[in-house]
Amino acid sequence: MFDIPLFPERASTIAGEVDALYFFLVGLSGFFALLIATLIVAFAIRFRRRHADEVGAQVHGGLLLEIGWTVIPFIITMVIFFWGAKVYFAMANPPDETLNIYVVGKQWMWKVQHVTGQREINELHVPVGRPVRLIMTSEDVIHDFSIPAMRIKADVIPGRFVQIWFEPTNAGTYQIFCAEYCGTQHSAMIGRVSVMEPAAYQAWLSGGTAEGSLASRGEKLFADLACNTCHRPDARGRGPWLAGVFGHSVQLQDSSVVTADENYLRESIMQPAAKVTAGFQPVMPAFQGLITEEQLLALIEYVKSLSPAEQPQAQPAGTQR
Amino acid sequence: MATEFPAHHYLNDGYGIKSWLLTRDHKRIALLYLIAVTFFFFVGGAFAVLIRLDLATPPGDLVSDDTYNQLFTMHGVIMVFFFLIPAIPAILGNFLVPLMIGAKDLAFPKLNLLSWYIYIIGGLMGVYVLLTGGLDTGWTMYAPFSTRFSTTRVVPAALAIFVTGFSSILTGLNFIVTIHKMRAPGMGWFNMPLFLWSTYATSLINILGTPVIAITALLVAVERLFRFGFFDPALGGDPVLFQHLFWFYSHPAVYIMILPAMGVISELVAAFCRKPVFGYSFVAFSSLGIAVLGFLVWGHHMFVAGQSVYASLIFSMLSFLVAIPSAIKVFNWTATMYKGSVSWQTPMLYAIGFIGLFTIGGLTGLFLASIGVNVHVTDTYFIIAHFHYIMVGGTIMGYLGGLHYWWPKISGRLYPEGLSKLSAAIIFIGFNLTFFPQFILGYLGMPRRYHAYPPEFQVLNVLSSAGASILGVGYLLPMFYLAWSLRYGKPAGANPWGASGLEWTTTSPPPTENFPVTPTVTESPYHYPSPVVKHVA
Amino acid sequence: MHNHSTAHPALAHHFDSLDQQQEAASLGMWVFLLTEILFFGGLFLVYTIYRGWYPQAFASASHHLDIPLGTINTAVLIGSSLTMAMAVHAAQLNSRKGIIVFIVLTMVLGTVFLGIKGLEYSHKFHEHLIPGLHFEYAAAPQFVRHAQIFFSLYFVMTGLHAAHMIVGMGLMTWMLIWTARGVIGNGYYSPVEIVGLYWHFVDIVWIFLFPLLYLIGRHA
Amino acid sequence: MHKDTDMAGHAASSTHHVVPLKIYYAIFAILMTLTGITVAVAYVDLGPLNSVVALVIACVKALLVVLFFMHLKYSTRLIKLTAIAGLYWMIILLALTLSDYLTRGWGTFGQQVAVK
Repeated sequence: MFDIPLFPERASTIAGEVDALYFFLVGLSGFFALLIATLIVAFAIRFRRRHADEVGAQVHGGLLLEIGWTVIPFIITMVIFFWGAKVYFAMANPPDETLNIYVVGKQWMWKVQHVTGQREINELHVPVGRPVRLIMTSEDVIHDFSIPAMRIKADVIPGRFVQIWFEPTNAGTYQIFCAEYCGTQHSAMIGRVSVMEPAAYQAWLSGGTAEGSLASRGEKLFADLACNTCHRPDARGRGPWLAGVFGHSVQLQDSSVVTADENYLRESIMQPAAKVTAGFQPVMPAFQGLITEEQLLALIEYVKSLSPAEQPQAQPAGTQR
Repeated sequence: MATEFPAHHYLNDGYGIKSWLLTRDHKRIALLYLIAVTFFFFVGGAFAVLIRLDLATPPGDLVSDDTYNQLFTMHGVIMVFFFLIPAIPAILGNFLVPLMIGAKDLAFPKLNLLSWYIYIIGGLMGVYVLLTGGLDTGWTMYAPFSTRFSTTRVVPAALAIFVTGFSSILTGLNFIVTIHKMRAPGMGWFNMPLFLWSTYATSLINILGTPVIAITALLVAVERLFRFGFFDPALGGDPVLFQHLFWFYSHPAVYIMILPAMGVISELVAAFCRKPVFGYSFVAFSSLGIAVLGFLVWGHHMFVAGQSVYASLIFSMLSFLVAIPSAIKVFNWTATMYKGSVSWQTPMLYAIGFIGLFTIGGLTGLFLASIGVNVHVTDTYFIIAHFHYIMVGGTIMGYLGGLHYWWPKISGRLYPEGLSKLSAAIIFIGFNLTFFPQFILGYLGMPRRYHAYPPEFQVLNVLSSAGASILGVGYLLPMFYLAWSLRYGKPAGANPWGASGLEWTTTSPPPTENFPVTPTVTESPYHYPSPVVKHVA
Repeated sequence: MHNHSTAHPALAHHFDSLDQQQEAASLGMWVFLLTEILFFGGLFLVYTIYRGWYPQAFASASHHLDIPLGTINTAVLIGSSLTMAMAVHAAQLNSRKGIIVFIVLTMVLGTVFLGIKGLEYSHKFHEHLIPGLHFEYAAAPQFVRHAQIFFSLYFVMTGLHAAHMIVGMGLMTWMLIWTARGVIGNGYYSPVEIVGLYWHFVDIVWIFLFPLLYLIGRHA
Repeated sequence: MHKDTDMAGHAASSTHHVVPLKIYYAIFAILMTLTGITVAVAYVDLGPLNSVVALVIACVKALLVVLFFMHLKYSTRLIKLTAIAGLYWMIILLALTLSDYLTRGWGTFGQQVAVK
């Protein structure tokens, strides 16, 4: 009964940095709150009114004091700002090598899609000690993927990808919450992260899936949807060949340049007319509403898997052709 | 010795229902607001009690999840739009602005009455929403949930917000023009009571921010009704744009709620220490500073919302700047108490409570302005605790303190001192018990707007629920004893507190024209001993 | 100009002088226009964001608006601003006849504007350009989605603008009655002046709406 | 019977200034000319400058209406300040929102993928 948690578990590399700033702020707040409380209580007692006609000293102010309590708070707040910005910088910047996992939120569940093909619902398995990058979107309303033990959180927005990353430090299971109100069963949109030792994680991975990797599913879809009639390596393609596109810059019709990240690929599939590659006509149909978010993920993962040197071939485990 | 009740005053200047519903007297309109706002306060409060009762157990056994969602939504909508925003400006502001500047009325009395009717129409639309299916979008009404997915009465609710907005715009407009154009001879800007500075700053926010929420609510209604694309990604819109528009108003709206309370506290501290407010001009300009800076910080509500990281940094830094004028106020109030003649009468207890609770609310704001910590605590109970420390610990303490302080002026009678002290103490204890545990819950990660929660959070939630029931009792008491005092309270006399300020120079209750002759001001508003009638008791 | 000791019939009880009353009214209207700037400001913000996101769709959709009609309407509305200014001028000179003539002229021009606007709306209806309702965009099907955002903005912006004009014309009717009854005149004309301020503001909104909605990418 | 420290004084009060009709006619003529120019210029390809020119012309027109038709030129400092405040807050709304939209494409800090 008296096992009341007062402080959250700490399970990621960033958690310690967030907590350090938090403790600093708690100390600072405690100091100023006590200072003010002590002063007002002390003044209220020391200078209490002793007879009905008494008046206070007719003091109007003091410039030095005013400057003091303007400048000192300014300095303190700027210190907190830079500290907070530094922590945020680390939070927003994933390392170069990450384990990428896709997350799709929908009313009211979290669908997790691993690149290796495993799918989970309201569960997320990750290994200890490896930075994990979650690439997330929503099928309907705004959700928010929050893991308090990792001190990370991000709104999951329909129509685009957002990403967060964390590096788990301790094996164990931790709560996932939906932190942005999303309708009737908002509070039921919860799940668990299972952080596993690397060996256990490998074992879990090899539990495998019959469907093959995400990229291989994407490759099949690429053919089923007849994408490959236009997006082909030879010169007869009416669309650009996609190998090596991901992560590089693309020149558009209006001669502006964009970087082909996940959001660009999403837009180019869902609403191809929005950003047309230079030298091509806006002839591709919009797939908005025609494919699911999960099919979209498969297609994107397939495009990402196409490396420039090679012929079309799904990357990690292209088993089904 | 016995104080006589004046023979003619605004309350007995006509008795019929028409003399109230068609009145143009700012004091009567203030009372009309008092009745309507009190009604909504208790409706919103009843929802709060139900929310806390439901949260006493982890699965939320009292109501269903849909009902729960409607409860917190209607609690938010009613408390924000129908209680906190109008409370101090429309009741105390309406009553006091002309009295404090020595005018006969506001610049536009008919417009003032119109504001009240608009408020009532908006309120009736809110009641209509309540009775015909409710609203479950949260008071924030985020798209695309509100514009497509919710099955509740979003359109009438959005229109209710649209309509009610014009009430606060017109009230703000009235105050601005009145303060500029209607001051008594000798009443320069720096002879004005600080309550007027904060009312002026509040009015600025009202007229500059409210139109943006009005147009946003309208766009939500249009998108939902006609499938016009503005915010829904399925139509090519950006839901984050809704949040920008929403918070452009709704962050400054926090200052609409707290600034008037700060003005009240300045008056209370001066009156109950019988001392000029320390650093008058700093306190005055900090109100304007908050109003202006308050418009530059809305993005701190959106650090995890998909906003660009660079914008987040800008908003984070600007947010810290708002802390400074708030700190200036707190330090100056504290300094005012030094060498004062500190009375422990009820309004001063509220003022002391305000300073303490607002300090905590303000300091926890630093946690939220700091992006690194904000990411972890945003959308959790930490936020709930923080803004209730500002809204309830700040605004409601200020409102009740002001209501007690000016009650003798409004009603002409004294309220029972012992009972009022007791209720102030109950409110202070109940408040802290309700909301302090929520800071801990928030850092633990408990998300807001959760109908069911993991069992390990139960103890803290039960504490909070227990506090809420104490708080509820604390709020009911004043309603009864203030009503009781209307008939049985001792006549107050013109200046029961021995306070300075023009409003204490006229009778209690004041005559319809406020002052028999237009006063001429020669001194600062906080000149002690009060040049006017001494304390008689 | 005014004799303070004999109260002007239009002087309200809570003001000390007619000057004070007229200044308060004028400031009140300017403060209200401040509100209006931010009201339309929200719409201009939405416009800015989506035009930045979908420049080609906006240019394409803008081609479906009728420049001759838009230009005529701009001229009509500027003309009505002129007549409104002249109505205020007449009021300043205490010419009741002038007030009535110029306000009626302003209302006629306002009606012409709304008539043309209605004509344009009906064209859009027949061309299936109402978003959310049988929207068809065969000319450039790749822009069908984002052109709807343009037309959503077009209808809301011009619709709210038209609503403001209708309110303004209602106020002008009131001014006509007050002038005919003799409330306005004898040095009291601030109601006409503030209605004028409102009308000019509505004109300014259109001055921005016209190029932003009608004149995008016309050279292409 | 009132004091207003932030007013220039009653002499400049808008309620007393009568603008000669000639000025109104001149402003009307300029506004019509500018309307013509803005339409004509829309058909000339100026690249990204088309929008800029259209907006500059619109701003000039609005300024003329405000200064002369709305008598701002002859109004008190307080009213001028009111008009400027509207502009200022509108700029805040646009600029801070655009600070998000214009930098979203930059990705996270230093995350920009190497070009080419």
